[in-house]
Amino acid sequence: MLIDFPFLWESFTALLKGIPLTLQLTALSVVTGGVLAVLLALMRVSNKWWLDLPAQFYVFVFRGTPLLVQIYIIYYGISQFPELRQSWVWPFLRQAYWCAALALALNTAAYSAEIIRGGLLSVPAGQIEAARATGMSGFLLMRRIIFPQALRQMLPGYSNEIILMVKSTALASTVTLMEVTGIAAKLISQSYRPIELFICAGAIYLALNFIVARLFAALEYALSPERRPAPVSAADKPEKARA
Amino acid sequence: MPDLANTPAVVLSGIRKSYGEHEVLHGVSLTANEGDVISILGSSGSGKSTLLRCINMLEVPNAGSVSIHGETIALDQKPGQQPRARDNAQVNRLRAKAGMVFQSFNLWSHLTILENLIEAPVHVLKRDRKDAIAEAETLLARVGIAEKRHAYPAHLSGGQQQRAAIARALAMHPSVMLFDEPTSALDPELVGEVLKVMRDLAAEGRTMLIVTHEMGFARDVSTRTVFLHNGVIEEEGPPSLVFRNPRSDRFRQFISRDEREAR
Amino acid sequence: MPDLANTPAVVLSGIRKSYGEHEVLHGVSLTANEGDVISILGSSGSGKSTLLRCINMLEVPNAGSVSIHGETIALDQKPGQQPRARDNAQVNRLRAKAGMVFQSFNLWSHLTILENLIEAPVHVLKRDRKDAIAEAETLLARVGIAEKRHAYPAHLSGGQQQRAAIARALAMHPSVMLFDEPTSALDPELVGEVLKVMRDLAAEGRTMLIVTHEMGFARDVSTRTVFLHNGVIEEEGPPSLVFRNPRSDRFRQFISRDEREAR
Amino acid sequence: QEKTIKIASEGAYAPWNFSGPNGELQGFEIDLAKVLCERMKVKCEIVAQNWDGIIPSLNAKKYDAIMAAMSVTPARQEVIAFSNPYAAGINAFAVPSDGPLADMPGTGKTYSLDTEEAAAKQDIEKIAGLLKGKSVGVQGSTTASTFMETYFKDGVDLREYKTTEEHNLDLTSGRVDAVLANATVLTEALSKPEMSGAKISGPIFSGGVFGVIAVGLRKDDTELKAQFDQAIKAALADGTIKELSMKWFKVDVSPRG
Amino acid sequence: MDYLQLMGFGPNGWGYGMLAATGMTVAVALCGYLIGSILGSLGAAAAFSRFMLLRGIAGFYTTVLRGIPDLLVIYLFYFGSSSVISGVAALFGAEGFVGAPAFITGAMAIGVVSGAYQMQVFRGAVLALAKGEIEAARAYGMPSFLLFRRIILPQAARFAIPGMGNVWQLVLKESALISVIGLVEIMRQSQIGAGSTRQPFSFYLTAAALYLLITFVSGRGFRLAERRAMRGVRRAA
Ligand SMILES: Nc1ncnc2c1ncn2[C@@H]1O[C@H](COP(=O)(O)OP(=O)(O)OP(=O)(O)O)[C@@H](O)[C@H]1O
Ligand SMILES: Nc1ncnc2c1ncn2[C@@H]1O[C@H](COP(=O)(O)OP(=O)(O)OP(=O)(O)O)[C@@H](O)[C@H]1O
Ligand SMILES: [Mg+2]
Ligand SMILES: [Mg+2]
Repeated sequence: MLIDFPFLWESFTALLKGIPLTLQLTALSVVTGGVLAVLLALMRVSNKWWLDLPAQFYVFVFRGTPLLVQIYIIYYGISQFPELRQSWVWPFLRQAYWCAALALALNTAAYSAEIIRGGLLSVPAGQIEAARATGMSGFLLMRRIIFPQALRQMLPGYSNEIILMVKSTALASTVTLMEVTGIAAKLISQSYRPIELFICAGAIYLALNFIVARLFAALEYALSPERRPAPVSAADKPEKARA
Repeated sequence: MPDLANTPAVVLSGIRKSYGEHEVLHGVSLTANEGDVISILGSSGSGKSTLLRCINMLEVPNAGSVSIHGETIALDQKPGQQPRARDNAQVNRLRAKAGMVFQSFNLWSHLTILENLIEAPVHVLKRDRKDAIAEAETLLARVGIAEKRHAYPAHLSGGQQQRAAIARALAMHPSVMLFDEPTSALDPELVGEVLKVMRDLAAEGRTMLIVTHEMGFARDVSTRTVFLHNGVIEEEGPPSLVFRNPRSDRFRQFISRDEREAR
Repeated sequence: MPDLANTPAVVLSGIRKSYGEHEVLHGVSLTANEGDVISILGSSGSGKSTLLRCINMLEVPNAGSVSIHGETIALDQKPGQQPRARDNAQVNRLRAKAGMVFQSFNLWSHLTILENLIEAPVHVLKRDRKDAIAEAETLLARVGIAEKRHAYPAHLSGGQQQRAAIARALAMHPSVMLFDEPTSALDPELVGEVLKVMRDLAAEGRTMLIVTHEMGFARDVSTRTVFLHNGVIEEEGPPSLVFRNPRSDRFRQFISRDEREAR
Repeated sequence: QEKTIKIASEGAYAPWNFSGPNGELQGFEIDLAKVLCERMKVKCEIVAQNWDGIIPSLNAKKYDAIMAAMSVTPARQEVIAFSNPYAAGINAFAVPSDGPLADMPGTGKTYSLDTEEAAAKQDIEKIAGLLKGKSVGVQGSTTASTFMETYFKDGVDLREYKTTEEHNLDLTSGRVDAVLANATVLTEALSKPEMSGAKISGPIFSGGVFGVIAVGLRKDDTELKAQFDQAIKAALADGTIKELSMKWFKVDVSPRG
Repeated sequence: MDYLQLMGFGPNGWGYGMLAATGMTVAVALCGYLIGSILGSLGAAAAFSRFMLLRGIAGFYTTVLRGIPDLLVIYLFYFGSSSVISGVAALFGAEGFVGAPAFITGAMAIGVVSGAYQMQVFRGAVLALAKGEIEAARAYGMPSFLLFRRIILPQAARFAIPGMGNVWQLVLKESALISVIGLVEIMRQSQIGAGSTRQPFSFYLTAAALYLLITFVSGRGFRLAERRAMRGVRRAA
C-alpha cells in the first residue's frame, strides 16, 4: 500500500484544530478532579469510618463503571428528568462541554484518590511520628512532611492517570464535542480510511502524552534529590528555597 | 498559668499501655521536676521507649494520665476502643514543648540535614527562618556535622544521623527533653561530647528524661535514676543511692554485669 | 579449593571508595586470617561501615581488590563510570558465606522474625525448611527473643530488633562474619550475652570483622584491633599491644576519652 | 460443493438489522441477505460486527460482504466496491410535537432529490428559515449529516451524535430542537412510549445525497459483485424487496429508477 | 416490556446474552491483565537496569504505549497480525481471512497496553522500598530473581496495590474496545441491545451494574491482597 502523504497531511492539520479542546478538557478535569481526589484520599486514610466509607463508595462507583457510561448518564440520563431541566444547573448541564468536564473530573478523582492513598501509605511511620513529636499535625504535617514524601512515590502512577485523562477526553466526542477524536471520527466517516486517520490522531496523542511523560520524569528527578548520589561539595551548594 | 516553680515538669501516673493483648507498661508513675535529669535504665524490651512515647502521646496510654507543666492531657477511653487524646490542639501544643530524639532517629528523608533542623522551628514555632538557620548551623557545629548540613539523611553514617537527630530536637528549645538512647551509635569520644552537651542543658535547668545504657552517665549526671523492668519501675532514686544500695535484686544484677564488663 | 590453612579468610588491598567527589576510604588494606577476630574502631564518619560494606560488595570499591577465601572478586572499572562487580554469581556465592549484621538492622519488614531467620538459609542455601526452623528457634532462644518469633520487626523494640538481626546472620553459618556495631542498642547485660556468643564463635574458629564502640570487647576478645581514621588505618595490631602502646596520637586520644568515661 | 460467503451486519440498527436477546440477527437486511444467498446458490453466514471496524475488517477478509444499511458515498467507494442498490435512503426530521416546529412545510409529502429537487428546495428554504438559530442533531458519518451540510449550511447549529438513540434522547431533553434521521428508523423509535412527545415534521426526502443502500464488497471481488448485482436485480424485479420493505418498514424503500 | 422482563432469562430476555458478555469481559480483561503484569514487571526491571539500552527500550515502550490511543494498538494488533499471518498462510495456499483468534489478539493488545501502565506502578512502588532491606537480601547472597521474588515483590506490593487496582479497572473498561475486532463483551452487547430495542438506558445501566459487580468481587480480592501485603507495617499514631 502506498502512503498517501497529501492525505495524511491534510488530515493531520484538520486534527490539530481539536487540540485546544482536548487540552482544555484535560486541564479542567485534572485540576478539579485532583482537588477532589486529595479530599477523597484523606478521607480514606482518616481512620474514621464515617469518612472512609463514603469515600470508598465513591471510588467504588466511579472506578467501577466505564467512563463512557458515566458521561452517558450525566449527559443523557440526568436530562431525562424534567425537574432538573427547570433547575439552575441546567444552563451548565445543558452544554456538552460542562457535562464532559464534570464526568471526566469525577472519574479521575476516583482513580487519583487511590494513587494518592498509595502514596500516603508509603510514608514511613517513624517520620510521621518525628513530625508529630515536634507538635506538627493536621494540614501542616500533611503539607510539610507527608505530602512531599508521598508525592514522589505516587508520581509514576499519577503520570498514568494524566495520560489516561488526555486520552479519555476522546470520549467527549460521544456527546458531540469535536476534540481530536471527534474530528478524526468525522474524517473517517468521510474518507473511510480509519488506519491513516488513527495514525494521525495517534501521533497527536503520542506527542501530547510524550510531553506529559517528560514533564513527570523531570518533576520526579527534581523532587528526589536524596535518591541521587550525595551532593559533591556540600558547602557551596546554594540553599534551596523550600518555604 | 500554673506556678512554674512548684509544678513538676512531667507527671506520669499509673500509665498502662498494651499492644493487643500484651501489656507492656503495667501502671508506671513518675514525676520529673523542673531541672530534673532522669535516666531511665532497663533491659531490652522492658518498655523504656514505650514509656517515653507515652509522654508525648505517640502512644496513647490505655490507663493513667500524663501532665506536662501542670497541664493534664485529656484522654478519651471508651471501652473496647483504642484510647485517644481528646484535644488535638492541646497535644500539639505540649508536644512542641517536649523535644524528642528517637531510638531510630527518624530524620525526614526528603529534607537536608539543615532543613531537618529548621523545619519545626520555622513551621511550628513560626520562628524567623534566618534566625533558625543561624541557630541550626551553630547546633550542627556543636555536634560536629556542620559540613554535612546540605546532605540528605540517607547519605550520612549512623553516628552522624544520630547527632543530626539530637540537634534537631535541641533546635526546638524544648523545656522537656525525651532522649531515647541518644548515644547508641556514637563512639566513646562522641559519647563524651554529647553527654557534655546534655550536662550543659541540665545546668540550664531543662528537664530531661533519658533512656540510656550509659551507666556512667546515669551515675554521674542524672539527678534521678529509674530502673524499668517488665513494665514496672523496680528501682528509683538518686543515682548516688540506688547504684550503691540497690533495693531490687534485678537492678543489682543489671548493674553488676555492667561493672564486670567495664573493668 | 585453595589450601584453607594458609589462605587468609579476607584480604582487602588498597580499597578506595568515593561518594561523588568525596573519597571516604583512601586505600585501606587489611588481612583477616581464618579465626581472626578483628575489631574495627574509629570515630563516627570515619568509614567503618563503608569498609564492611565493601567486603561483600554492597559498595563496590573504586579501586583496590577484595578476596574472600583466596577468591578475588572480579571488578570492572571503566573510567568515568561507577565500578561494578563483573560476575554476579560469584558475588552472590561469596556473600552467602559472609554473614552481615547491619548498623540499622534492616530486618525484612514483611516477614516475621522467624521467617526473617529462615529466609536466606532456605532460599539461598537451600537448607531444609524444618531444620532451618528448628535452628532458628534455638538461635532466637539464645539471644532471648524466642517469644517474639511470630512478631513482625516493626513491633519489636530496638534491642530486640538488633538481636533478631544478629540471629539472622548466625543462621547462615557464615564462615566470615561482618558485624556493624552489633551491640549498639543493647543494655549492658545483653551486651555481655552477645559478646559471649561472639566469643564462642571465635572459639569455633570463625573469622569475624566487628565494628564496635565497646572498647572492652576490642581489648579482651579481638585478636587484632584496627583503628580507622578519616578513611585510613591509623593503628593496627594485637589489642594487647596497641592499647598499651598506641603509635598514633589520634588513637591515643580516642582511647583516652573512653578510659576517662569508663571510670 | 457449495461456496460459503460471510456477510457482516451491525446488528444494532433496528429495524434494518438488529439482534434478538439470544444474539440471533433479525431485520430487513437479514431477511434480504437470506433471499439473495438463496438466489446466488451459495451458503451464507451472517455475522454481527461493530460499525467502527466494519470496513477495515472487510478489507482484511474477515468476511466478504457488508449489509448494514450502508449508503453508497464517493468516500466509501474509494475503499470498497458496492453492488447494485437494494434500498433507497429516506430521511425526515423529527421535532417535539408541542413546539414551534411541529408543522413544518411539506409535512406528509415525499420528495426525491434526484427528480423533484426544485420542489424540494422550495420547502427546504422555508424550513431553513424556521431552523435558523436552532440546533439539529444527526448521526455522525451518515448521509443525514451530509444532507444538513449541503442544504442547511448556515444558521443551523449542527450536532453530530454517535447513534440515533442519542440524538433522540437529546430531542426529548430539549438540547436539540430537531433531529434528522432515516425515516424508517425514526418511525420505529417514535412508536416507543419514551418518544411520544415527538413527531415527524416536514417532508420525507430520498435520493440525492441520501443516495442508495447497497452491499459493500471488496474491490477485487468482482465475481461476488456480479452475483450480488444479479440477485438484487431479480429480487427488485419480482417485488421481493418491496414485500420485505413493507414487512419491516411499512413503507417501500426500493430504489427507484 | 418492563425492565425485569427485558434483562430476564425468559425467551425474550437479554439475561443470558448479558451474562455471556460479562464472561467475555472478565476473560479478556484477566488475560490481558496477566500479560500486562508480566510485561510491566519486565519493563520495570529494565527501567532499573544498569544497561542503557534496556532502560531506553523500557522508556520507549511505556511512553509510546501509554501515549497512543488504545484503539490504535488494537487495530494494529488485529489487522497488523492478520495481514502478516494471512501473508504467510497465502504462501501455503490458504485463502481468505487467516488470523490469530480474536480473543488472543484482544488479550495481547490489552496486555501490551496495560503492561505500559503497570510498569509505572511497579516502578513507583520499587522506588518506595526501604533500601536497607534490599541490601540485607543482597548481603545474604540472594541472586536477582530470588531477591525480586522473595523481598522486592512482596514489599513493592504494599505500595503497588492501589495503583494495580487502578490498572485493573482500566483494563476492565479497555476490554470494551475489543468489540471492534468482533468480540461481544458487556459494552458491545449493551450497544447491540440498545440499538435493537431502542432502550439505551436499560442496557447501559445494566452494563454499569455488571461492571460494578465485577469491581465488587475483584475489589474484595484487592483488599485481601492489600491487607496481606501490609502485614508487618506499622502505621503512625
Ligand atoms: N551513600 C552515601 N552517600 C554519600 N556519602 C556517604 C554515603 N554513605 C556514607 N557516606 C559518608 O561517608 C562517610 C563514612 O560513612 P560510614 O557510614 O562508613 O561511617 P562510619 O565509620 O560507619 O560511622 P558511624 O560510626 O557513624 O556509623 C561519612 O562521612 C558519610 O557521611
Ligand atoms: N508497635 C508494637 N506492637 C506490638 N508490640 C510492641 C510494639 N512496640 C513495642 N512492642 C513491645 O513492647 C515491649 C517494649 O518495647 P519498648 O520498645 O518499649 O522496649 P525498650 O525498653 O525500649 O527496649 P530497647 O532497649 O530494646 O529499645 C517489647 O516487648 C516490644 O516487643
Ligand atoms: Mg527502645
Ligand atoms: Mg557506621
